[in-house]
Parts: sequence; C-alpha cells; structure tokens
Amino acid sequence: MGSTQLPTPGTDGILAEVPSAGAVSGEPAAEMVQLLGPDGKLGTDPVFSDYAKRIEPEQLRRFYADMAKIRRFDQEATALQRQGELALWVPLTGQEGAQIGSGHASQPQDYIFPTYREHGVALVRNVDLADLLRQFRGISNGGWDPRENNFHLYTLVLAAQTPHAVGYAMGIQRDQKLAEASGSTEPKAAVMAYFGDGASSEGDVHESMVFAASYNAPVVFFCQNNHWAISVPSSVQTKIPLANRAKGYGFPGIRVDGNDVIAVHAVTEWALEHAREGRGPVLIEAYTYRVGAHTTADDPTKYRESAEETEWRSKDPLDRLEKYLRAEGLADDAFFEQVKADGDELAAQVRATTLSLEVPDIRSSFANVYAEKHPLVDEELAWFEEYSAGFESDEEAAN
Amino acid sequence: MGSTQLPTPGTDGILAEVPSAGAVSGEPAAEMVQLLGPDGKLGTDPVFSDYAKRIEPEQLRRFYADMAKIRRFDQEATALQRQGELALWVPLTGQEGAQIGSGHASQPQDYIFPTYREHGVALVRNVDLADLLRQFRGISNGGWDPRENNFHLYTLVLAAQTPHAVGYAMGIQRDQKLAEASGSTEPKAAVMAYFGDGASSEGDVHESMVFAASYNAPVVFFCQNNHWAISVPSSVQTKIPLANRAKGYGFPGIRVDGNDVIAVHAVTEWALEHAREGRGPVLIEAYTYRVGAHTTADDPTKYRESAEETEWRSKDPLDRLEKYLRAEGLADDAFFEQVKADGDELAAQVRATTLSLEVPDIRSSFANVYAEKHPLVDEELAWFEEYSAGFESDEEAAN
Amino acid sequence: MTTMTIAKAINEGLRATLKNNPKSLLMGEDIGPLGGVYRVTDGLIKEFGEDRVVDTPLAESGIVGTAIGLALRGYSPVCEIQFDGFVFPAFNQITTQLAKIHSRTNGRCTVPVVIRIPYGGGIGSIEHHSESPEALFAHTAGLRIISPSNAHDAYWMIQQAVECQDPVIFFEPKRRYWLKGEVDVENAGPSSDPFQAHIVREGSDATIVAYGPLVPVALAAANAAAEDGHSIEVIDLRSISPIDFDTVEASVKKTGRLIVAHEAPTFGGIGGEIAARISERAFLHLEAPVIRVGGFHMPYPVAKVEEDYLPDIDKILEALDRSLAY
Amino acid sequence: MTTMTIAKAINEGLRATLKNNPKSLLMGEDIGPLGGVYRVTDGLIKEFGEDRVVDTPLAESGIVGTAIGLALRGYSPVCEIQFDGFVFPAFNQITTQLAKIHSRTNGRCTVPVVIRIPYGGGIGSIEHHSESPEALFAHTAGLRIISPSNAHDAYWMIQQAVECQDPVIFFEPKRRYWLKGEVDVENAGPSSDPFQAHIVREGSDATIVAYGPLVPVALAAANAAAEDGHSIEVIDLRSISPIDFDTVEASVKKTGRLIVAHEAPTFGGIGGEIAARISERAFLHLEAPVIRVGGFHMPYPVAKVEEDYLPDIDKILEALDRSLAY
Ligand SMILES: Cc1ncc(C[n+]2csc(CCOP(=O)(O)OP(=O)(O)O)c2C)c(N)n1
Ligand SMILES: Cc1ncc(C[n+]2csc(CCOP(=O)(O)OP(=O)(O)O)c2C)c(N)n1
Ligand SMILES: [Mg+2]
Ligand SMILES: [Mg+2]
Repeated sequence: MGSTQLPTPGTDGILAEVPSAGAVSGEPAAEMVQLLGPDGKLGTDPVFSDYAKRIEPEQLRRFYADMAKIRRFDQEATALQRQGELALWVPLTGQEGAQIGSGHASQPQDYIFPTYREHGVALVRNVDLADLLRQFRGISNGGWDPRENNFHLYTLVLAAQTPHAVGYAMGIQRDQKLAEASGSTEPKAAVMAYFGDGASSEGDVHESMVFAASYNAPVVFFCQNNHWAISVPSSVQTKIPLANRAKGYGFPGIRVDGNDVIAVHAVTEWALEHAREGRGPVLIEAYTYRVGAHTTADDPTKYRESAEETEWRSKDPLDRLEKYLRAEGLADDAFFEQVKADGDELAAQVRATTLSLEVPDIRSSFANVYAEKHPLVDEELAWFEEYSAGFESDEEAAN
Repeated sequence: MGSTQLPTPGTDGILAEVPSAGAVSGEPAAEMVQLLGPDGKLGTDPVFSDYAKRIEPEQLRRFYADMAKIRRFDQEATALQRQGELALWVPLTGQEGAQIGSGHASQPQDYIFPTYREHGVALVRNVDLADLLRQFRGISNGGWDPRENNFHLYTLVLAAQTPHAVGYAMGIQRDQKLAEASGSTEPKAAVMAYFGDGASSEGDVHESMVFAASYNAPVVFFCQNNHWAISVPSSVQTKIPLANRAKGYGFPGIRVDGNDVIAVHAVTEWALEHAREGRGPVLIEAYTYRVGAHTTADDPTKYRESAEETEWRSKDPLDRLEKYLRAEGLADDAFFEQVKADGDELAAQVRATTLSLEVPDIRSSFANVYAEKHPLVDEELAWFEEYSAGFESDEEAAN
Repeated sequence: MTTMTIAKAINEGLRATLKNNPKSLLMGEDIGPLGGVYRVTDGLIKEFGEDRVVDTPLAESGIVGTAIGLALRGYSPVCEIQFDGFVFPAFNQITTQLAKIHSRTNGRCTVPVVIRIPYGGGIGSIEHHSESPEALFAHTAGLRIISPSNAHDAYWMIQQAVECQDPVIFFEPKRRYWLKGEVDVENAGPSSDPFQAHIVREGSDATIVAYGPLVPVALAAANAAAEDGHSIEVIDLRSISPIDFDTVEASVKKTGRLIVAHEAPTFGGIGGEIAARISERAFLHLEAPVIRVGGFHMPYPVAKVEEDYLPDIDKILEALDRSLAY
Repeated sequence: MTTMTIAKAINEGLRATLKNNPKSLLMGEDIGPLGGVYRVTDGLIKEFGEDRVVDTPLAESGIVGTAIGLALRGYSPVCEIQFDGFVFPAFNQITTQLAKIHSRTNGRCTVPVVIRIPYGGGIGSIEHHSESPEALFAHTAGLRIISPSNAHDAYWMIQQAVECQDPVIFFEPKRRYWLKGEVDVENAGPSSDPFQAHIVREGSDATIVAYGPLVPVALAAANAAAEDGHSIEVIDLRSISPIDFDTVEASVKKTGRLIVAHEAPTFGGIGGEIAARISERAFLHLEAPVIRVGGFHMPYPVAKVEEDYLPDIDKILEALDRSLAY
C-alpha cells in the first residue's frame, strides 16, 4: 500500500519519496502506490485515497467498460493481422489499467504524446479506432488529426516524442502567460508523454527531463514499465525502480501499480494538477506487464517463461475491478453482459470500417512532403505521371 | 563537513546519501564532502577522513606543487595564445583542486577519458604539456599517444567520451575475467570519465550511466561543476545538485568540494576502489568554479558579475592548502619558492618546445584517414601531389 | 541602404522577425546574455525577454526536440546550433522527426522550425568547428536548406526561413560573418525567393556554381580568369535543397562548361548531385565533364593545413583550366 | 558448397568470427535469447555466452559509444542496429567519433567496430523500417560501407568487416534475408576483397550498377532487356565506400551507357556520386547521360504504395530505354 510521501501542495522542489533504491526492478518495489489489489479490495493511501474518493460509481463502471472495450479491440486487431488485413499489430493486453486510468485523468485541454501501444488512451481521447488501424494497415503514418482530440500521432522512433511533449508544454506556459495578461480564464493545461521501460534508456528521455526541470514545464512523464522491451527484461535498462529517475532532476517520481486503474487514475490526476498549477513536471512509473507478444511478429517463448505470464494474469486489471464492482454492488451481470455486447459491436464496426478504408495513392505522398511548393517534388511527380501513363497506354494498346 | 553515508563495503546497491534534493545548485549544497576548508583547517568526515589520513606529507606537498605548476602552465598557455602562438586556450584556473586531487587518486592501470580542460589530470598522468598544446596550436587533433599513460585524447564533442569510458570499462571487466581464469594477479583497473555541468545535460551521459549501471561497469563519472557552461549558469542544467543524478540509476553519487584537493583525493580514491572491486559505477560531482574565461575567445563580463569571481577566489584551492601546509609546518618559504621556480622553468620549457613544434603536412592527414589502404584517399593524394608540383614548377619557371 | 556585416544582418533579420511575428522565438546555447559565441543574437534577450530568447540546457537533441513541440503548439522556433560539428546529437530529431512530421500527419501539421548553423572552415579553429555537413541534410526530404553569401541575403533569408511553413536549415558562412555589404531593409528585391539561385556574374565560357562562403572565392577566380581572357559566369546557389537547377541548366547550356565548388568533401557531396543532374539535363551541351572542387575525403584537417584542404582561387582556376582545355 | 539464406549466412559468418577472433563480440537490442528480430544472431548467445553476445539497454548512441570504448580496449565489437530508421540516435557517435578516431589519434588507435544495419524496403512494413540511409554515412571519411547481395558474400563480407581495422557499416538487404544461395565456407574465392565490385553479368550495350537488395532486380531487368536483344552488363557494387570506380569505369568505357539503381532517394544519393565521377572519368565514352533510378524525394511512403516508390524491373527498363534511345 502506498506510503508515498508527497510535496505539500504549493511547496516546490521537495521530492516525493520513491521506492527504496535498493529494490530490484524485476520484483515489485516494496513501495508502490496501490489502492485496488488483485483481490479486488480497496486499500488506502494518505494522499491518493482522497483522489480515489472523487471517482463516482458511474465513472468506475466507465473505467471497466473502457478497459473491456479496448481489450476486445485488441483481440480484433490481432485477428485482423492474422488474416492479413494488417501488416502488424501491437497488443496492449495487460496494460489497460495503466492506460484507461491515466487517460481518464487527462482533461480535453491537455495534450498527449503516446508512443505506439497507447490504444487505451486513444479510446479515452475519442480517436476513431479504425483510424488508428490505418498505420498498421500500411495506408497512413498518421490516421487522425492530432489537434482534434489533443492526442498526438504514434511515434515509432522510441523516446523521440518526449522532447516534443516538453516543447509543447513550454508553448502552453507561454500561451498561459499571455492569456493571464489579457485576463482570460481558459482552463490550465498540461502535457503527457508516454514511453516504455525500454525507451527510458534513450538519451532523449534524459534531455526531456532536463528541459522540463529547467523550465518547470507542465508535463507528466508516464512510463509504462511493462517489464519487457521486446525480448529484453527491464532489469537491463535499470536495476532500481524507474520512478527513481526523477530524483536526478528534482521533481516527484511515483511508482504506481499499473494494473490498478483506480490508483493510476488518482496518481495521474494528482500529477496533472501539479503540472497544470505550475509546480513542474512529474514522472509516473506504471508498474504493469505486457501479457502478450511485443507485436504480432514476436514470439515470447524465445525469451520468457510462461509462468511469468500466468502470474501476471492473476493481477489482471479488469478482473480486480470486476471483483470490486460486484462486491460493492456497483455492477451486476447485466452490466457485464452489456459491456461484452458493446465490445463485440465495437469490434465488428472497427473491422468493417477497416476493411473499407481507402488505399491511398502515392500522389498523396508527393503532396505532403512539404507544406509549400517544391520544384523537385513537382518534377518527380511529373515524371511519375508520365511513367504511369506509359503503362496505361501500353495496357490500352494491349486491349 | 561531510555527513555522507556510504555503502558498507561489500554491500551492493545501497545508495550513498547525496545532498538534499531541495537544494538549489547555485549555492553550495548543505551536504558536501569537505575536509580542508577555505580557512586551511582540516575537518573530519566519518568515511573520508580515513582516506585523507593515508596521504603522506610528501604527497600533500606534491599536490600543492602540481596545482601550482599547472596554474603556471595555464598562464603561459594563455600568454602564448595572446601572442598568436595558439589558436585558442581553455584555462583551468580555479579547478586545480578537482583535477590534481582526482588525478592523483588514479593508478597507472586506470584509464582516463578527459573532456578538454583537464590539463591538471594530464600533468599527473605524465602527458608532455607541450604535446597537449599541439591541439590548440592547430597542428594535431591529438598530441599524445593515449595508450602510453592511459590518458585519452581530449574529446570536443561534449559528453561523447562518456560511453567510450563505459565501453572501455566493459573491456576491463572481460579482461579481468580472463585474467582471473588464468590465475593472473594483474592489479584491478577502473576508468574515469570527466565531464562538465553543461555536458551533463547531453543524452550520452544518461546512456552511459544506464549502461554502467546495467553492467556494473568499473567506471567513475567525474563531473566538474564549475558553475558555467560558457555563459549558461549550471542552474539551467539542473535545479538540484548534479550528484543526485546517480540516484536515478542506483549507484552512489557524491558531491565534494572541488576546491579541496584533500577531499577530492579521498572521495576519488574511495570511488575508484569501489569500481575496481567490482561494486559498480560512482558519480562524483566536484563543486568548483571556473575563475577565468571559458576560453581565450570568451568574455565573461557579458554574462556574470565579477563579485562572483571574487567570492570564489577566496575559496582558492592553492591558498587553502598553502595555509594548511604552513600551519602544520609541512612546508616553508623555501618550498614555495622552489615551487615557483619549478613552475617558471616548466613554463619556459613548454614555451620553447611549443614554438619549435613541427608544422604538419596535409600528407599526414591523408595517411591517417584509414588504417588500411583506400583507393579514394590514394587518388586524391595523387591529385594533390600533381597539383602541388604544378606550383613548384611554376615557381621554378618564375625563378 | 545600410552597410552591415553578415552577422549584423542576421541579427537585424532576427530582430525584425521577433518584432513582426509574435509566435517566433529563439533557442540555443549561449544565445542569451552572451549573444551567441558569434554575437549573432546580441542584444535580443534584452529587447525581447527570456521567453522569446531562450538559453537552453546543453543538449542539441533537446533543443530541436522541444522546438518541434513548440512548433506543434503554434510557435515558430529558431534554434541555434553553436557550431557545424555539434549538430549531430540532434540528427535523429532533425531526420526522423522534424523532416517527416508534415508528411506523417498527411499535411495536417506544419513544423516551421529554423535551425541556424554557423558552418565552414578557414578560421583557424580546432576540431569540429570548420565542417560543412549540408549534404547530410539535403538527402532527407522534408527539409529545406539555404545559405546566404552576403549581408542583404542574410537579412532577408533568415526572415524568409522563419516565415516558411517547412523546416529550414539555415547555414551561416561563419568565416564571412564580418564581411560587410549593402542591405536594403525596405525591399528584398531580387532576393524575395530564398530558393532561387542568383547569377552574380555573367559570362559565356564556363559557369562556376558556389554557395555560402565560397561565393566570394568563385567571384575572385572568375575575375582572375578574366585577366586571361576567359568570360566566366558565377552562380550563387543560395538554396541547397531544393536546388534551382533551371538557373544552372540555362547557364550551362549557354557556357557549355561547369565547375561546382563547395567546402564539403567532394565524395558524396552536393556537388555530385549537381554534376549528375546537369550532366543529364544538358548532356549534349557540355563540352567538358562537370568538374567538382571540394574538400578531400578526410576529416576536416587541423588548422595549420586547412589552406591545403580548402577550395581556393587556385584550385578553382585549376579546375577551370582543365575544363576549358578539354 | 552449402545452400543457405543470407540471414543464415550472416549468422554463420558471425559464428565463425566469434570462434576465430576471441576479441570479437556482438552487441545490440534483442540479439541474445531472441536471436535478433530477424534471427540473424540465433543461437549465438547459447554458444558463446553473455560476455560475447550482449543484449544492451535500448539506446543506440550508448551501443555505438560503448563499442568504441571496447575497441579502444582492444576488442572488435559488432553492433546490431535493429532497423535502418533507428540508427540516427547513434549518428553523432558514428560521425564525430567512430569515423574520426583513427585520424584524430594520428593513426595511433584503431577502432575496428562493425555496425550491422538491416536496410531497405519492400517488406510491407511500418514507418522507419524500410529506409536506405547509406549516403548519410558515405559522405563521412573514415567509415567503410559494404552491402552483400547474396549468401556467399554475406558469409564472407561480415567476417572481413570484423577483421578490417577500420570501422565498417554493414548494410544487410533485409528483404533478401530469406534468399538462398550457395556458400563456399572454405574459400572466399573472388569475394576475398569486400571493397571490390563484381561484374555479375557481362554485356556490351549498357551497364547497370546496383548493390544489396537491387542486384537481383538489376539482373532481372538485364534478362528482360536481353529478350529485346540488348546485352546488358550488371555490376554488384558490394562496397559503397570506397566505391570501386575502376571496375565501373572499365565497364562503361566498353558499353558507353550507365544506369545506377538504388532504393535510397535519388536526390543527394550515392548514385549522384557515381554519375558525377563516371561522367568525368568516361566523358568521351558516354553515349548517353548516366541515368539514376532511385527513390523519390519523400519520406519512405506507407506500405500500400511502396511498390510505386521502389525501383523495380520496369523502372530500370524505362531508364535503359531512355539511355539506349539517346
Ligand atoms: C530508437 C529506436 N530503437 C529501436 C526501436 C525498435 N523497437 C521497437 S519497440 C522496441 C522495444 C520497446 O520497449 P519499451 O520502450 O519497453 O516499450 P513496449 O514495447 O514495452 O511498450 C524496440 C527496441 C525503435 N522503435 N526505436
Ligand atoms: C555537443 C556539443 N555542443 C556544444 C559544444 C560547444 N561548447 C563547447 S564548451 C561548451 C560549454 C561546456 O560547458 P561544461 O560542460 O560545463 O564544461 P566547462 O567548459 O565548464 O568545463 C559548449 C556549449 C560542444 N563542444 N559540443
Ligand atoms: Mg516495455
Ligand atoms: Mg562547466
């Protein structure tokens, strides 16, 4: 249970106590914020229980429904890949708690930079899930308009989006200064940057944290430690809990049970408030597990024991919330049946939309290299048109 | 005075307590290892006093003599630059304590990766100081054989040498395993990587620390926090003492008074022992000050108050050791006069050698692009020979 | 018309940008109170404050990466990389992110980031302070690359770079920072399109193409050749990506001969692209092969021998001789 | 003679290296128990242990940077970069350090690091998994760059790369990983020098130069052209830096026509260097301009349109037609 000690509101620069540095990252740290245990019982935390109490039953049901929905979507996408309809799929099963909990803590004015596995966050941010599949169907590198829901495109070069998040947050700081000067009362905003335990080793994560600390930027670094970077265990990236990284920069770092959607929500809400209120960045390490393969191209039997997977399945984020909802009388069989039906409907709908997505033309690639006119692009496009026309006339001649 | 708490020898993974994270890097942290204060009085430290006690009077005098020598050399190099004999000079004045203290803690089998201001370490490692000037005279990018004294060339791309240091240390680990297997009793070795407060922000430093922690590599990261990266104060790089960075990776980080040669020596000896004995990396932050300009091309009046410089001059590493040596009766006027005379002699000698250094020929550049034969290099060299010969025959014709 | 150095012209151009474009801001190492190691941003922090002129942590990937984030938020950041040799820590952000975001978002987002890089040699400096890495950026689609050779262009081109909705790498010929020239701050005149080459000297016997620091060298070589009775046309390329091949092609179709000069190593340099394309476009007009004058295939050498390394008047004349004698 | 795929040939080559050179070791992401995402290092960690086959943290600059340190200590590290598009975080270490250390130390130190990079498209993959960045390395002196196109070369060239005292970037044509071929594990034969080009098909009417994944395409185009009565010579370049210009020049002097094909974008690509140099060396022998067939000036496009992007038989034939008709 969480004995996390946090900055007194308004007091800057005092570090949250993070789990004992001696702990080994392969095992759960002794100190990790957890409210809802695998047994479905709700514990307490001196700071975060207050945040958890704010969550209405309706919202808890929504958490469950969203976790179930995105897991169902994940299965459908995996199936689509197996059927040759997607080039690749990146499953999120096991990480629903971390994603749905944190996603729901964000507000519309916050801007989110995901990596590539944040389908749960995408769902919460109202991204059309069929649009999300465009990337994996090989028809677009970015299937949605990031400005529409303040949810950025997936970034495949690991960690490259983390400085973008900090820069975006620096922009928010400037906008807010101007807004305050002009007496505007727009709601304050923050940024979230998602990355993995593997990506945490990249230099860009460090530079992002240096910049964020230096400018006190309103950004929450949300690291999903799912224990694996493809085949490499997180112990290769770090010997101690990743939340400790924040100690090097002087901002709070918190390890939270990533399979506990309530704790994740509470911690993320706290962190986003902290950031929005101008108290600077926060690092959250969501301690979770990638239950499936890294991608549909991966074979985990090459590098890990299935016993580990089994163990983690017993900590499943959906199961424990179901137990809690049932025990507290907040949801009944009808609810869970409805969730299942909704999931199937979503899956069917995504499948149908995906199969009907238009295949692009390379002309659209030509069109988007530059925002302004470019002679070389024009020249090469002209060549391509002539070249293609040659084939068409060949074909005509042949007919 | 140091209340630093250190890992019990043999116990891995317990962090040294580093200065309170709330401290601001602009001011000395409350907790910093210091033995010899600016007043020349020797204090105590629960761990490091033992190390300080090992230092014989003869060695203390050597510390003083070396600090004085390298400061004198610094003046001479600055003069040479002013006289147009060097393209640029990078003065170390103010940082003698950090460099001579740490340099003397290293052993011949240790390998050292400097940045570009470590003239004091170079002196201790027996690099010919005239060779060191080759780089600044524009006649070589590396004036000495790094293998001769296990002192690497200066690296000008900031932080780029830090992963080299870790890789070198990984090589030592492998060599030692083989040596142990074959019953050899070679002394154990470690690596030191020097870098500045500015360079600490580069991604390469992070990746180096990740690798070092992951492989438990025998490497000591030695950060000279001299308060400035050219015109940028260290508060832009970090809001808390840089020693805290080690907390993010789970190895000890220690802030030491960089102007206290005794404490620096003690802490570095401890750290190198720690590394050599297989207990993993250590980060040392030597808290010091760049009293002069960044380089001879720099003008500090553009960005800092001279009062700051004055204040730091009162913490001078030489002055305090002189006070101590005199107070303890370990050195007299004759000693200090001799030191001065030796410094002048060194300066004269370096000047003479520098002025007589041969100017290279571009043919040597052609020769060293590749270790093995390369047709393009041969072709371009042949062109150059013919082209140059054309001028010579033109000249002959003109005569 | 005002006379000023190239450094001052960029300074004035940035000042005008900061005044006219409230979303513009400058970022980099030592660009604040120091005004940059070459004083190109001198005085700007005083005038526009710390939110518009930002001294950053020492981390180039962080500089470009946060600039991208600012651009996504609607800002127009101008990053300074302190020297040519120190742009490489930012290479990933420039190549995989900055260049591709417009394309990746199917045209939805623009990232109008400018990256200023003082480049080139001839200043007797130490390692990494004299390089010409432009070809390493030109190969990547999505970036634009320009380099002024005179004060008037410098003043206008930096402003045009910021206004351009595409990312622009702005290479500043550092050894010409103190070169003075007339600047018309009212009218860009023929410099209104930064991506167009300029014929800076007309001629009929051969064409020399150069850009940035070598434009004055090319002109001097052309003048020297004139004394031997050769009429040489000189083109200031100005834009390295895109390249204004039309102007070069027209010139070569007139002169029949082409020399391309740049400080960057010849092998794999942008001169190869120009030679290849012009050889294709003007094949039947070329009376001699295109001759490239560039750096050798070696790391930029130490200062004391850089004279032997750098393309200079003599080397260009030698190439001209070979071309004319073909 | 044994038949094996290119992936297996590299695997066997690495195995031989690890056996014969006790100072060699492999480093990279997922190269251990997984055997690499393409299984190129399959089984090696079992055979040689964790000190020789090292799963690293996820940090490319760290991989190359520590490899340099290991090389300075006397080791011969072979780094795997997981995909072409992920080499850029290591660009600084490769360009400013790895390439320059031999020169910087005035020849005193060697850094025999090999960097293996699976490269190229045609596999229907997502962004950053299909690029051909070789030109971005070729421009930097101090590096050598090679790319095999068949199993025999793959087996030998990887071993030669490790033995070479210079840093070598080893580009592996990933879409040909499963291409089988005969390997003579006893004798390198004509493949004893990895920096020499091979004439893989003789002809007299025109020359096609290709390397890596496009060699089979060039051969197929030549065969198709043969049906139309054209005799086409095909050269497998094998080494991208240095380039064996002598072999190409001799061929072009014979055929009078040259097509250069690579997947990388044409603009600023290595084809420009070849075109420029051969146009100079064989100016009077060329009956048509050198024609380049390469990628468009755009980020590598999405999988569903890569067919329109990639040089293929038709595009090479179209170029041949243009050349022959000139
Ligand atoms: C810079 C970079 N290097 C390598 C890769 C290849 N790669 C893709 S995913 C992955 C593992 C990522 O692990 P982690 O950050 O933990 O995220 P997870 O996949 O577990 O969500 C690797 C190595 C990449 N995409 N980007
Ligand atoms: C990668 C890189 N970026 C920028 C520079 C230019 N530069 C040279 S020294 C310096 C400041 C270094 O500060 P610090 O690391 O604190 O070392 P100090 O000079 O104080 O010893 C800068 C920005 C460089 N050499 N390398
Ligand atoms: Mg992971
Ligand atoms: Mg400093």
